[in-house]
Amino acid sequence: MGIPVFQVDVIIPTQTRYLRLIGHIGERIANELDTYTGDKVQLAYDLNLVLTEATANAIKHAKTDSPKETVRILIQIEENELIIKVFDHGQGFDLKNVEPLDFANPQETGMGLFFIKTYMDSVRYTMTPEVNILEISKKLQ
Amino acid sequence: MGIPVFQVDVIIPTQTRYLRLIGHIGERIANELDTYTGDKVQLAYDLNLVLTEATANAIKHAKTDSPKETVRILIQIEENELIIKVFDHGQGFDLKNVEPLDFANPQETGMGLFFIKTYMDSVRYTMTPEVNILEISKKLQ
Amino acid sequence: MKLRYETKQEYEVIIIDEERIDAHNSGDLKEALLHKIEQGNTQLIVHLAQVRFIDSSGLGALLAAYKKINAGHGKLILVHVQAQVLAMFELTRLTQVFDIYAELDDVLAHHG
Amino acid sequence: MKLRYETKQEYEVIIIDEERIDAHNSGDLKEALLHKIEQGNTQLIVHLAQVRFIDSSGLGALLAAYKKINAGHGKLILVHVQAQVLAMFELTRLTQVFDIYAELDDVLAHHG
Ligand SMILES: Nc1ncnc2c1ncn2[C@@H]1O[C@H](COP(=O)(O)OP(=O)(O)O)[C@@H](O)[C@H]1O
Ligand SMILES: Nc1ncnc2c1ncn2[C@@H]1O[C@H](COP(=O)(O)OP(=O)(O)O)[C@@H](O)[C@H]1O
Repeated sequence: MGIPVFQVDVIIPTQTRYLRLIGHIGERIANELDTYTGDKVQLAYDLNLVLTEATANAIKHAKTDSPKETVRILIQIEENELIIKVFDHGQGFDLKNVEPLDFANPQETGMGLFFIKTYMDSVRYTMTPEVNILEISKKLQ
Repeated sequence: MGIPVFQVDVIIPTQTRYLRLIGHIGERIANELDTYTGDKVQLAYDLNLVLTEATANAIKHAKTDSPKETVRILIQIEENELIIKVFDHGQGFDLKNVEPLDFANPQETGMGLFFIKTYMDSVRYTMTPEVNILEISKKLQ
Repeated sequence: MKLRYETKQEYEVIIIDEERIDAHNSGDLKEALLHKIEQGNTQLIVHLAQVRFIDSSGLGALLAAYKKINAGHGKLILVHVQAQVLAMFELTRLTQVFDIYAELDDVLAHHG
Repeated sequence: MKLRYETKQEYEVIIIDEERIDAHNSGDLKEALLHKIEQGNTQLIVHLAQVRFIDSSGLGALLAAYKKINAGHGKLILVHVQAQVLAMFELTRLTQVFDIYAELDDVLAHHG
């Protein structure tokens, strides 16, 4: 665990209309990552995308569509690492069972986790009786 | 207490460079407030300003300038109300003792709380041994 | 989803008037494109100049339309794809699926 | 804080090349304006076309410069103030303190 610098913790209803808020927050956070030596405009796009994909999945697989059902998105920035945790209350899944993209035979679905894995450095999904957590991280140097 | 719709909870170091992140989050939140019947472009500006002023005060009056010292900004959106809570660890102050603006004799300081009071519906400051809370709210209809 | 339609030569042009395509509006996009195909249009151009951001569901919507129109030997062409959006087509190798042109005029000159 | 300087007739024009003035950069702005006054400039124009947002510390920085230049019988003029920024000058009645013009040319025509 590194030194925490700042964090943004968002709770939204399980409604896709909030995806753009989450994505925009990701873009804005990228602007503040002064230790990142790569292309910050690209990082802003990537964080927008990764947060959008991860949150969309949590919304899609939420247990109920009750207006009280929520998704929590926690973005933690440490000195050398950015960590995103998305908490869902759905049936969960096993990351190992997710099929890789079949480039020769493109499908309309299954690209979300591919983008997350491509743009970030590590992805982990943990299931507990109370909540499932998708944890994504990216080194910031 | 109304029905919570969504919330954004941010923790930043006591550094003014994070003010624009906080302000931008406020602008973005305004875009999602569909129950608000007023001018949303203006609301975006006002939330940007109010969050910037409240956070700047919490940073300015923080107890230490240790890099570990933080300010927490909690933005809660309920069906009919927006509530901002800014937590500081400074010496605190009494809202009643803050002088109103002297329009005839303008001063370089003291405009922050004036803007907060003008753009929002209620302002309260609570001191406890652990933390002080500036709580600001605005009706959303 | 804000869409505008124009007819140019044999092409039906669908102009996407949104900065962002994500799971909130990609369903609308897919429906609108499939509807155009069901109406008998076989030469569609999707104009993406406004689109700064697209997610996987947006790519999926375009792909669904491509598959349907391709099955009927029609064409789905993309124009004015912004750099960061194009990078996502490249990453998923959807650049090999779609005909992508810089400008509407390039399509009209080429196919016209 | 990104600032640019131009000389126009008897005026020293300070162009603020930032979208946002807040407590993070208002100290720099104040220092730069006071420095110009200390250098002997008595006719300052602050050009705010880029500024979409200003907070109380930004207003304070401009007011500090105004007070200093006014004490020496100089002038501080604001041009190209965006609507939402102008609303803050109005609310604090700082519109009664500053000379505010729409365009640089209006100042030059008026005072020139
Ligand atoms: N939060 C989640 N809860 C349950 N299943 C999930 C979740 N996220 C992803 N999955 C599973 O992983 C698969 C691949 O996800 P993804 O790559 O995002 O593509 P898509 O959502 O388009 O199918 C999904 O089809 C689903 O089975
Ligand atoms: N978080 C805070 N902690 C301690 N004092 C505060 C805080 N916020 C405001 N104040 C007090 O209220 C006064 C007025 O604040 P404000 O209107 O924001 O203007 P300014 O910060 O420019 O003085 C400050 O000068 C300060 O004494």
